[in-house]
Amino acid sequence: MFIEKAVVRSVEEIAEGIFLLSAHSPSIASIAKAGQFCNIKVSETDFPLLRRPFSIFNIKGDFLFFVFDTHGLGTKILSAKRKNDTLDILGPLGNGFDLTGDYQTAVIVAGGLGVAPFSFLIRSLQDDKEMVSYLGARTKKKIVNLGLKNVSMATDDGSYGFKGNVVDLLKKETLELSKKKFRIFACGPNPMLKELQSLCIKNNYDCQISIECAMACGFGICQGCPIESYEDKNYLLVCKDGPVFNANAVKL
Amino acid sequence: MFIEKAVVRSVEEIAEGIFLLSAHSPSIASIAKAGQFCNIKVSETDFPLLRRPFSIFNIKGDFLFFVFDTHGLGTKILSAKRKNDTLDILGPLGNGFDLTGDYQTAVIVAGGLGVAPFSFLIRSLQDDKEMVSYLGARTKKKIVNLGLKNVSMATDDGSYGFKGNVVDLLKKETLELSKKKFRIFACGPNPMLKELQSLCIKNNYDCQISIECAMACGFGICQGCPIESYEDKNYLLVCKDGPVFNANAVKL
Amino acid sequence: MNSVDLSVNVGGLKLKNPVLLASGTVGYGNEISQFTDLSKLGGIVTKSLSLKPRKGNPPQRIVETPSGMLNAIGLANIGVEAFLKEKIPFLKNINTTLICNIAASSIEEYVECTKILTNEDTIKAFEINVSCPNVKEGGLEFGNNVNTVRKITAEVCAVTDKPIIIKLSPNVSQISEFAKAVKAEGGDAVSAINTLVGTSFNIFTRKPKIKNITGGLSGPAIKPVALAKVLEIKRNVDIPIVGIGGIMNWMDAVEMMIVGASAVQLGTVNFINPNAGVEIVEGLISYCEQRSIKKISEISGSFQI
Amino acid sequence: MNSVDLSVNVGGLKLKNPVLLASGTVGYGNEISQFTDLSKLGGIVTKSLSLKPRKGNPPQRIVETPSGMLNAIGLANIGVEAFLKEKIPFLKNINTTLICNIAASSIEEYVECTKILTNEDTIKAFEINVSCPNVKEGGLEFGNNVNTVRKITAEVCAVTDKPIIIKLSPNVSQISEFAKAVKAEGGDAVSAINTLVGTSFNIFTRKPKIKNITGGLSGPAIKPVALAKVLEIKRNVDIPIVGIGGIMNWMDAVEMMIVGASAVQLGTVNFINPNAGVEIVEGLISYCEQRSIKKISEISGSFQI
Ligand SMILES: Cc1cc2nc3c(=O)[nH]c(=O)nc-3n(C[C@H](O)[C@H](O)[C@H](O)COP(=O)(O)OP(=O)(O)OC[C@H]3O[C@@H](n4cnc5c(N)ncnc54)[C@H](O)[C@@H]3O)c2cc1C
Ligand SMILES: Cc1cc2nc3c(=O)[nH]c(=O)nc-3n(C[C@H](O)[C@H](O)[C@H](O)COP(=O)(O)OP(=O)(O)OC[C@H]3O[C@@H](n4cnc5c(N)ncnc54)[C@H](O)[C@@H]3O)c2cc1C
Ligand SMILES: Cc1cc2nc3c(=O)[nH]c(=O)nc-3n(C[C@H](O)[C@H](O)[C@H](O)COP(=O)(O)O)c2cc1C
Ligand SMILES: Cc1cc2nc3c(=O)[nH]c(=O)nc-3n(C[C@H](O)[C@H](O)[C@H](O)COP(=O)(O)O)c2cc1C
Ligand code: FES
Ligand code: FES
Repeated sequence: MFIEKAVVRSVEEIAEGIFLLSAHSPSIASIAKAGQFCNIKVSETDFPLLRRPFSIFNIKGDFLFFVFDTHGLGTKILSAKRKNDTLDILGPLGNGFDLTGDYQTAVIVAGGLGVAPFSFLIRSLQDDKEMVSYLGARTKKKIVNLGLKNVSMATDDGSYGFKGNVVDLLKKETLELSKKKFRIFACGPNPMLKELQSLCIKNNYDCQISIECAMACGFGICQGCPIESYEDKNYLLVCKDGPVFNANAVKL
Repeated sequence: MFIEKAVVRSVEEIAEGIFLLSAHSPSIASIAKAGQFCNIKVSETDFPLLRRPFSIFNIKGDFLFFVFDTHGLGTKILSAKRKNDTLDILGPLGNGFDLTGDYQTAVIVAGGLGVAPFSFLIRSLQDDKEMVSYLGARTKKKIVNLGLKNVSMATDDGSYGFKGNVVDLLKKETLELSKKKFRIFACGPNPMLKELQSLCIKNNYDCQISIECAMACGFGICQGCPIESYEDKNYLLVCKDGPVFNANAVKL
Repeated sequence: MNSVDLSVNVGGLKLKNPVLLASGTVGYGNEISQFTDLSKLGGIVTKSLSLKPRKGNPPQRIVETPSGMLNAIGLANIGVEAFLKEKIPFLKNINTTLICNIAASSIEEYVECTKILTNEDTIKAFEINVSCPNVKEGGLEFGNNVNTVRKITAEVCAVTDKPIIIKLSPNVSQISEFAKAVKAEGGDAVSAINTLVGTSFNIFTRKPKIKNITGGLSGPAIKPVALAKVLEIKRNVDIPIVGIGGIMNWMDAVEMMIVGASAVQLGTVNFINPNAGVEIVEGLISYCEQRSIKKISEISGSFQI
Repeated sequence: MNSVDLSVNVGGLKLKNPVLLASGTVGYGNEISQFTDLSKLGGIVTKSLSLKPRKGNPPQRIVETPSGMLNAIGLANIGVEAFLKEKIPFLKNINTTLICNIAASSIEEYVECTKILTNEDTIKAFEINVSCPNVKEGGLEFGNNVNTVRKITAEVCAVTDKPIIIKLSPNVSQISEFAKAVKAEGGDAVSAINTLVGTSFNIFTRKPKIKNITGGLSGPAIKPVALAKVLEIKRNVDIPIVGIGGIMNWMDAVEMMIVGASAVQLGTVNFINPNAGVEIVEGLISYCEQRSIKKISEISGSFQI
């Protein structure tokens, strides 16, 4: 884990209000794993005060990539960064996806900017794995489909692909899927993850979910990011014990 | 008085850490007088919270000009503005210099960025006035001599012109000056103004000084900028009753 | 006509909308009227008035802090008499509700000021400032003592028929105890909060940046504290509350009303955006319209806990 | 070797320099040690420990506010026993002073915790948290009551020879009264301030952003309040003070010492810059060097009023 003063190489708007940022951050890039995140200081002043957590979208050589939606002030400031600005990045944080084990097919389920960790995940998967992706978005303009393979799409408003949410889309296809050993990797808004979770628990699917919640430190010192565990009577911490959990391990 | 969303045209570094900013601000430009100031919101967020006061350095057509020294966070942010950024400017504020009356020679005394109001003042003087200027700076690199005429220079470290402060320089020349009817217009750091003030009171010179002090509103509603008056038992307000005062009217 | 009824009633004081400008941040209305249309506001609260003029504290009186500012104006004001003579003529014509804020260094002085001012029709209510952190006498010596607040409330209420709003100090452990005392003595409403005591020093000279040493902290920095104090009062005492502290925009105003305020006051923001009040009124209208809220007063205290 | 003597003595507790990391913002030291060299600090204060493990409050526990943050962690901690077994082995080797912070829901529990922990040599002093705003029992019910603080101080001091620092609540009118009580009962120092009670609501759901409804406000927003509280104690009571609240950099640390602190603690800043402590130590050294200050302790309480 490092605190690295990274140099911004580019910031582009790749969909409505959604940006792709790349920054030269060799130390973090050299050790990061798919599913980990970084906690980024978006300004050089003490305002906004806290860092902002973002999944590592991808890594190419010494460069880190992030995709983000402009949400509030922090992401607005980030979207206004320019080439050669420095960015104070703390990472890599969290435990990432577990890619090891006995499965043939990696099933990616992403809601909205839940696609963020999967470009990197796909690159990290062994070549012998098959891959299918289910991608949901609110509407066509908000679709971010970067680096996914064998994609089926769902939009809430039906403006592209299946009309409805991505978990419903997945449900339609599980029969087909279940011919092979598969593992689901999922990321997206909480309501989507909840629905997916109950599907997986009911059917005993192997599933890893990446979770977002409010964070201050991002590395376990503030206790600000608890999540109820099914196994432990104490809370787990999303930043340190997650952000990736087995779908049956935590209460959403 | 207006709150105007001005569009930045240019920001240039004209001396070490000293910047000249121009902005399209037609409403304020159309009514401003020499010696007035504007209260500028340097960021689009609530941080830093307060506006920052700056003298109107000059006006050309619809454009306002400001010169400023990078002091703390606010001026740093201002120096990083780029063409077409918008700037929220409140002004023109204060009462400006009184140019009317019976004098032949305008004597300008400026310490450091105390030159700020004088470009505009010179343009506003009637053509029949003579002009001499005394300009002080800490060191050569910090000299900002924009638009002044008949300039004598003083630097604290002697790196340019007279070695010492600008009031001492002025004292050397008052004999020459006093052959004509003159009025002093002065602006600069408080210690300089104090010295000048006692010189003027002792010799009964006609002198107007422009004063800086901490301000919140800049237009008389917060009572944050009091200055002791020689005439009134109540405080005067620098923002509303000043920033220009007769040298014998206020206690520095 | 608006489709939203913005009017509110704060302890008998009728306001056309819930947005007021706070004492000490709007002077006596004349300067700020160059930048904003006061008639669009719910009302304005005058700078604290005392019986005799007060010169106020020596400079430096203000300093910026992270997302806030400290002030130690020291209740500089022209006094009740000059106020009536010099300021009322202008205030008669602003077409918004005028609330007079009174600060004093003795209970008698509070009473005396109220007695004199209550005869002036233009004044629709009084806000009694028992919580100025920047003066030696009166101020927090009063505002942090529940018995004094009790007494001031009772005596001031006795000499006027106009609504009395007591402006409470946040520098106490349990602000709701003070609100209870106000209610018990017949006060019509409370306003909360005044500023928090704070200071700031120059690390090179080692001197306080504010001549008075301490000042009152205001601005967005204190908004979470203000919200908690208003919520505490709302959950413990049945008295109308005017919410104050760190409001910068309509969202902050809505938040303050949700936790319990019947009306809000804007302070520090006036220095930065003197038209903020009018913008906030507009923001409240769209908030209500979008949510089909017919009467703005419905959102007061509508928190879901 | 430094040319500046950075060591300080806080009520008998010797520290190699005045920079401590505050309770609840450094866990038990292990995570933050990946980012900073703890041995360069004056010391660290553990997360508040209670007799039995505490699960803490349900999420959401934190929210950002202007120049600050609210937290309602609810004293989540592993309990005294697990602390001794699982955390002390690491803490033995960090080569900086270890201060144990204790929080409890009864006077007996404070005493019991202190009794157990005092046998552990690695622990050099205790900080008694009587001021957590986020728990039902204990917390402010204790910290805002001067008699309870008096009693806790007396009883805790009776069971240990190690220095006792009482961590005071800022949510009171006169913090110096509490410091006086601590001194009278034999407490060795006070630390100030803990967080201010605050809240924040979502204006669309009308629910509190923090599940616990209110939380504790920390960060730069509260620095002016923290400075004023430390100054108030310094001017009224002769007891060493550990200054806490909103310190982000060495200048803030110097300011806190000038108003009276013998040592300082860093809280929220650790979340943003976990190496801040070390940077602040370096900043203090240059500040002293440039001003030919031989001993850092000279600047404590050196304000010029
Ligand atoms: C592990 C993790 C990975 C994430 N990865 C991505 C990503 O790759 N792309 C992306 O667009 N977003 C991601 N998010 C969400 C992202 O952190 C928020 O969108 C961002 O913090 C919003 O900041 P803001 O200042 O723009 O919004 P504001 O609403 O102004 O932020 C106010 C506060 O709320 C917090 N906050 C707001 N929304 C969220 C949220 N959804 N999750 C956590 N905290 C929030 C902020 O961090 C800040 O403290 C991730 C969150 C987590 C926890
Ligand atoms: C009427 C008037 C005219 C001015 N004209 C100019 C000008 O033309 N060019 C120029 O460079 N400067 C001018 N100043 C000073 C300028 O306002 C300050 O340099 C600026 O506010 C510093 O802001 P900062 O955020 O960079 O510094 P910081 O030190 O970070 O500011 C912190 C706070 O202190 C206040 N402050 C700091 N220094 C001063 C100061 N010297 N005077 C008043 N307030 C201060 C700031 O406004 C802010 O509220 C003028 C001041 C006044 C009152
Ligand atoms: C410069 C200044 C002067 C003030 N003067 C008074 C006053 O005279 N009487 C009073 O009751 N409150 C006074 N206040 C307090 C405000 O009315 C208000 O309660 C406080 O600033 C919190 O609101 P804010 O955060 O919106 O500023 C003053 C505040 C400021 C900033
Ligand atoms: C997330 C968080 C958790 C905290 N937990 C504790 C605690 O367990 N015990 C305690 O005494 N103080 C606790 N505090 C208070 C801090 O120690 C400190 O007093 C306060 O945050 C003010 O300092 P700051 O502004 O530098 O953060 C906590 C603060 C934060 C932000
Ligand atoms: S964000 Fe601080 S512990 Fe998880
Ligand atoms: S700066 Fe507000 S009255 Fe002068």
